[in-house]
Amino acid sequence: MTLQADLRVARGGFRLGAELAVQPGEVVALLGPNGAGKTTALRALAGLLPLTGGHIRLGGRTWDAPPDVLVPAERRPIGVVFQDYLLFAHLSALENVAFGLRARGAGRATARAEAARWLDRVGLAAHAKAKPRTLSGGQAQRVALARALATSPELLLLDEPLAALDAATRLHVRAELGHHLRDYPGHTLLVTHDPLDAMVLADRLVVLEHGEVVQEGTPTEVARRPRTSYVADLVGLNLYRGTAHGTTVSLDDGGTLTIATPASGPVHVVFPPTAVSLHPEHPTGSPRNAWRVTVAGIERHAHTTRVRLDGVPPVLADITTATVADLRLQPGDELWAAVKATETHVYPS
Amino acid sequence: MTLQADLRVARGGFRLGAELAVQPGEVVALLGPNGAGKTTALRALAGLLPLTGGHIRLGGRTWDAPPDVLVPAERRPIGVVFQDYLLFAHLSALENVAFGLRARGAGRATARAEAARWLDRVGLAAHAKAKPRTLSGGQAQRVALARALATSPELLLLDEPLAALDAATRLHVRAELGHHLRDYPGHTLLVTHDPLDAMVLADRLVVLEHGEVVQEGTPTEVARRPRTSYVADLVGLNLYRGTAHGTTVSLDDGGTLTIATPASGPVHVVFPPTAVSLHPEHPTGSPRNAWRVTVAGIERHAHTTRVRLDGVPPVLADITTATVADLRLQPGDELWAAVKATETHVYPS
Amino acid sequence: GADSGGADSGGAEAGGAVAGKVTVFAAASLTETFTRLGEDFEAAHPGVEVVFNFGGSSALAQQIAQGAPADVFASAAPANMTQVGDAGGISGEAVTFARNRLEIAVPRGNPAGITGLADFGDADAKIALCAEQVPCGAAAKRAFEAAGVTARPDTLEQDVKAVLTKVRLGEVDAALVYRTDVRAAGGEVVGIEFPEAERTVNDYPIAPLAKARNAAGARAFIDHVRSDRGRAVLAEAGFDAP
Amino acid sequence: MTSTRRRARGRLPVVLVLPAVVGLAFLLVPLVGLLVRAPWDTLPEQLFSSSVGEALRLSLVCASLATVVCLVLGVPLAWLLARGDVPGRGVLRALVTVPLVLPPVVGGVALLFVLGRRGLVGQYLDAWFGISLPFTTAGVVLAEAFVAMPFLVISVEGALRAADPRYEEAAATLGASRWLAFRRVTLPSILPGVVAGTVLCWARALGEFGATITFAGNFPGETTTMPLAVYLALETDPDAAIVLSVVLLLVSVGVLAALRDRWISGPS
Amino acid sequence: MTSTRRRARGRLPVVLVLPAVVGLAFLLVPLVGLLVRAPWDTLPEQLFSSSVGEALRLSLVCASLATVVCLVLGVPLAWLLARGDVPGRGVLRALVTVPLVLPPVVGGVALLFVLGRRGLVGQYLDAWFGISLPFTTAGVVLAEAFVAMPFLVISVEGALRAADPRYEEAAATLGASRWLAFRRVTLPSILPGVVAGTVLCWARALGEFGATITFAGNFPGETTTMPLAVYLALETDPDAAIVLSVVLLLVSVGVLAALRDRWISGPS
Ligand SMILES: Nc1ncnc2c1ncn2[C@@H]1O[C@H](COP(=O)(O)OP(=O)(O)OP(=O)(O)O)[C@@H](O)[C@H]1O
Ligand SMILES: Nc1ncnc2c1ncn2[C@@H]1O[C@H](COP(=O)(O)OP(=O)(O)OP(=O)(O)O)[C@@H](O)[C@H]1O
Ligand SMILES: [Mg+2]
Ligand SMILES: [Mg+2]
Repeated sequence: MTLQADLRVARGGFRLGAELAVQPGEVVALLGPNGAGKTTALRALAGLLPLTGGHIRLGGRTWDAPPDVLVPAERRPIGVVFQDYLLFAHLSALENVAFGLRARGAGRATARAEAARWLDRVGLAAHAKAKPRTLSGGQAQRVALARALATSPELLLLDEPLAALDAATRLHVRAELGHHLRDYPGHTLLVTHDPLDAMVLADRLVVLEHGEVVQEGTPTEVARRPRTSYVADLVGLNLYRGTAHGTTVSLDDGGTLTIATPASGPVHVVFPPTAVSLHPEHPTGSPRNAWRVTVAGIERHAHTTRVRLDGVPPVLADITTATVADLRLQPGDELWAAVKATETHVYPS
Repeated sequence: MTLQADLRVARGGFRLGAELAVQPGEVVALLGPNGAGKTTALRALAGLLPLTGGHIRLGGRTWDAPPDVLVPAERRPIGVVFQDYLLFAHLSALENVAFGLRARGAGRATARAEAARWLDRVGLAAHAKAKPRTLSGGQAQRVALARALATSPELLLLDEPLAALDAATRLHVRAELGHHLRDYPGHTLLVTHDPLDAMVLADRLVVLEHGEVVQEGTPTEVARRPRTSYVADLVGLNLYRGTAHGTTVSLDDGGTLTIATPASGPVHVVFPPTAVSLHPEHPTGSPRNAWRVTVAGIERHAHTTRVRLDGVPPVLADITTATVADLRLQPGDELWAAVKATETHVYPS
Repeated sequence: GADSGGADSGGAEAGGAVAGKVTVFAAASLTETFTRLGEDFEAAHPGVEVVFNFGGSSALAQQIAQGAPADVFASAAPANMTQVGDAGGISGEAVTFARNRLEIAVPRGNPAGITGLADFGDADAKIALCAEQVPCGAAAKRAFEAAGVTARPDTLEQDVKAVLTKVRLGEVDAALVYRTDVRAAGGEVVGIEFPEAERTVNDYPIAPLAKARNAAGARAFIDHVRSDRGRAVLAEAGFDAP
Repeated sequence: MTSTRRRARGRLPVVLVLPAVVGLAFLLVPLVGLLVRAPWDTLPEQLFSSSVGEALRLSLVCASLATVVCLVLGVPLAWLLARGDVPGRGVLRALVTVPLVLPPVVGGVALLFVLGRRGLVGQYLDAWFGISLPFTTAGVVLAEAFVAMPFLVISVEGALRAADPRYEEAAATLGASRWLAFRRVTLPSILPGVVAGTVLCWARALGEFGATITFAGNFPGETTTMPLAVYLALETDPDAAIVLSVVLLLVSVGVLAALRDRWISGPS
Repeated sequence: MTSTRRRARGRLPVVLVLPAVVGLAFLLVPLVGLLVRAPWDTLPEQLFSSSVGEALRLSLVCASLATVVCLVLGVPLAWLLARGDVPGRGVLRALVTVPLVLPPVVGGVALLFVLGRRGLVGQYLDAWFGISLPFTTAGVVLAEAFVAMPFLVISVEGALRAADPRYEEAAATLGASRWLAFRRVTLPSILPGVVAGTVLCWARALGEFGATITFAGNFPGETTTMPLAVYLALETDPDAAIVLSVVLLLVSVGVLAALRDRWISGPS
């Protein structure tokens, strides 16, 4: 009972062409920049957008295979959380959640009781009678989540289910969702922008860019070996593509890096921002890589500060707040960035 | 020209009562859990919801002071990004952005040129002619952002402006927004759930819970001295409230902690999850605090793993992936948690 | 019971066979008179119910052609009766039971000082006439031809009541309407007789219908209309005897 | 909660208020004219005459039944025109408006052609079931429904087109058939449009005259509705006709004012 | 793009399609009856007679002008009823439907009471400006507008109530006055409702008979519109009347089918 999908959709000027497979019980996160086609893929799986090519199969059943087969959305055992919720404005939160159960044949009382349980699980028992317009953004999304989960679908499609939640609720709902997804025997496809959500909740990541799959793998694999700058940004790594000759890599966009393990041919080089140290003068110690950079931006986080540096190559550095104070960092300052060769990670591209 | 607001609004069963002051050029982030009243406060400032008490003043002008004064929204020099965008469906992205300029009297050509510049800044020059329905969620939000910024308002109100953006775009738009906000002489109020957005963009944080301000201060202050568990969660700290007698604090919810600097009376104790070490047996070394805990949940992040632990008190621990493998951590495992007294931070509550 | 005479006893004779419901399709201009005659008829024939369907003569003719359940048709114009007759809709002959003639109608006070048909050629006066397609319009045309006047109407109404409304409200200075209409309008409209009215007489035919469910009742009602009592009621409303 | 001076959304713009007031005056001043000229002394007499009461009752009953018929047939029709993938929708949509353009008397004639005792369909109804619709109260309902239905269909179709179809999609992903989605999601969300259409439909049915008198005739107690009574009164006593119209007006305004506020405030 | 067998949203539900088809039949079969019974051989003769052409032209012109009047006055009125904080909205809303319920002939009388030569307002128009509306083409336009405006107002009001007012709020925060917000944000978003109302209004004006003949009279070339011509033809030659009706129908269906598709496909 694997979900096998070869999604080909043309939509205006945009073309999606992506193959996806989801095992029972598996949670696949679909990541990608805005406009990559994540929602489009999700709509095709939900049956809201007929494929123009390819197929969708779950186990022995074909859901979509142009030009012959098309199972309509209401006859696919799915649950969807939409990016903008789409709660029914005239129904209360409870009735929204009960809707799917009723539509699938549950009695009124059963459906309401089950819906109440679900609202409780997402922490909204107190708002059962509220109309969606009187709910705050985050409350609305939790109702949408409960509504999709309540019908125990075989394929769960989540379009950024946690985006509007506050930090505390997010932790809570993420844990709750993770809990449910672990126990859940069905297939889950989760669209998200938040690397944390993806890492925490998903067994496998599929990264989509411009309608195509650019990388796939377990969260650890993807985190360790990003293949595009989007993925590198996502997992918070510095990523470069270049050509290796022994321990020297000439980067495609200029600059060279020294690496620890010899390699040859086209490679990716990554290292975390924490591996970058900053110095007012050319550093003299162990780091094998040192180059001139200019401060482009400073972002203070709670416990560290991230500095964006222009140079050849450009780089992100995470340093302590104390260091920022020591160096009196200002945008425009000229500095030296240093990275130990042993901190770099290299893999063929 | 300070924005002085004493916001009192009754809305259904919900009551907002919050005082806010924003200096020119200052960016204040309004944080709070779902349903805390952030959007309500923002609507009152925008003039979309008349106050039932209190007042709103900007410089010498009174915008709202029941029962006498109420300046309507269209005559307040404001810019608003709504939580669900509210882009005009029949206008193209460019026309959406040009709308405010036209409404404030700019000529057609000027407005369009200026709007095109703004679209370009948010990276959507290529979608200028697209109708909102054909934009992806994140693209739509960027148009909304450009639309609000384009009129150079005196008071900028942002309701989760970055929530739907993907990681790379978010970085880009956040930096862009930060850049604009720094140069921007007006007053900015930013509603967000993302502590990072708040820390990076805001000069001051105001935390709202149940319609009331529970904490206020610079990001660093708030991050170091959270006053509620919501804020602690937000900044990723373990927070406890208790009563200190010398270096011992009896926690209100059970358990005791040993602290480094003697104190007395009601205090807050905080320490970061990275300060927590986990041990299969009672640790014997330096840590002054050690207690039995049970693994409640494990979240793998890119480079660390966060473990939720039940115990007296419950605690969050960030440990390396290697440690997880060493300890073969599973939910339900019993362990010892240890925290060095010197890692705790104590302040009066 | 106050009536006496041959016609009435003839009615009583037929009354023995009369029972049930008699459905009468009658021109709208007969509303008042026929309603009264119907009440009389019911009083004279206990157990009999007269049901009226008042409407435009042409609409009634259409309805009869489409199989409407009517026993009697009383038309305001011979043409509509002929239409029904040609389609085989009437049993026997239609008879004329009343006549009407045109009169000049002017608003109270006669603001334009209308005296005769000649004033209808005055371009300044507001004039309303019936359209030529309807009987009162055809009659008016005959009158003008006889008088040698070229009328300059401002409006050609679809029925005489519409003309009358405009006179009552003072929208027009003069119009040609039936005498019965002037009579019905009370003091709000003043009627002026004119010599050519002789040429404008319009016959009202009545006939029992071929598909009548109550043929005896139909006969009896027609007899009642043509009785002295019937004539008296019609005369009171301004109709001429045939 | 707030004093009337405090409006959340600025002053009403003159460019809108001026034509609105002119429009209102245009609609209402003629009624004022009617009220001024109506011979009020005859009102009580008219009002309590049994024939007027009968006509009024019949009018209200027939208009309401016709409205029910229109709702049952018209709302699905509107949905089909707005959402169904039927070929030639543009022409169908235009055809639906035809009974609007047809002079009502001709509409009545057309109904007679079809449903009359000798009509295309009516002859079989008569022969097989002994049902004859013209000149009965049912005929009145049919004639009114025929004339009034387009109003409902077009209003509801407009509302459906303005509604966001993604809510129906959301319902589909929850397992709702199109019928369920229509009933529980679409219909409630377009309720204001349906109410508007229903009001138009009912009002039009209540005022219907030409098709009714042609198709159903003018039999007191059976098919004589208020407009027909007004027509007859115009023949005999024009002042009475005005009083009757005023009665019809007052009743309909009363009914609409009472009902609409309940309908509208109820679900929203 | 996809073959017709592949529908994104399942089969059309019988519960909706069945009544929809019955409703369609109910509206269309009488027209078929008309077409079947129409004496087609006289059609060309009628069609090319100058008086018919004149009446048809006059009908189209007057109905279109009346629709413009209704749009200009009625859309703001609908907005006032839906959004303005005017007291007594419920009653106002019901009053606006009154011209619907009023038998058209009485409506014409009411107009005469007000705008006639001796009317409340008309006497001054006549005395001061020498303007006399009855018996003129302008009178036809007014009478049609009076009868047709409620259709527009009620449809548009329904659409306004269904529209999300938060978009107007968004416009306000961008500095748009209520008028600008109405014009540039609200109006485009309720366009389907406005189109529906316009169609109803135009069609009603085109078919208007009673108020027109009462207020404006019947003079060929000046006030004789098609419905008046049809009515008079019914008196002498019912067959000709049917042919005229069919002509009116075909023209209106043609105009509506052509226009609506353009209006609707344009902005959405
Ligand atoms: N109805 C439509 N017509 C034409 N193009 C569309 C339509 N809907 C989406 N698109 C285009 O398809 C592309 C993919 O959109 P999609 O909504 O799938 O992106 P996404 O990956 O979900 O982005 P986001 O993270 O911002 O939600 C975008 O470029 C968008 O402009
Ligand atoms: N129109 C309304 N009528 C009644 N209650 C409302 C209305 N709108 C919001 N509320 C209530 O007011 C409270 C505050 O809502 P608000 O939208 O201000 O929250 P928020 O802080 O913006 O939350 P979120 O982060 O989820 O957007 C909530 O409890 C909500 O249920
Ligand atoms: Mg998306
Ligand atoms: Mg909010």
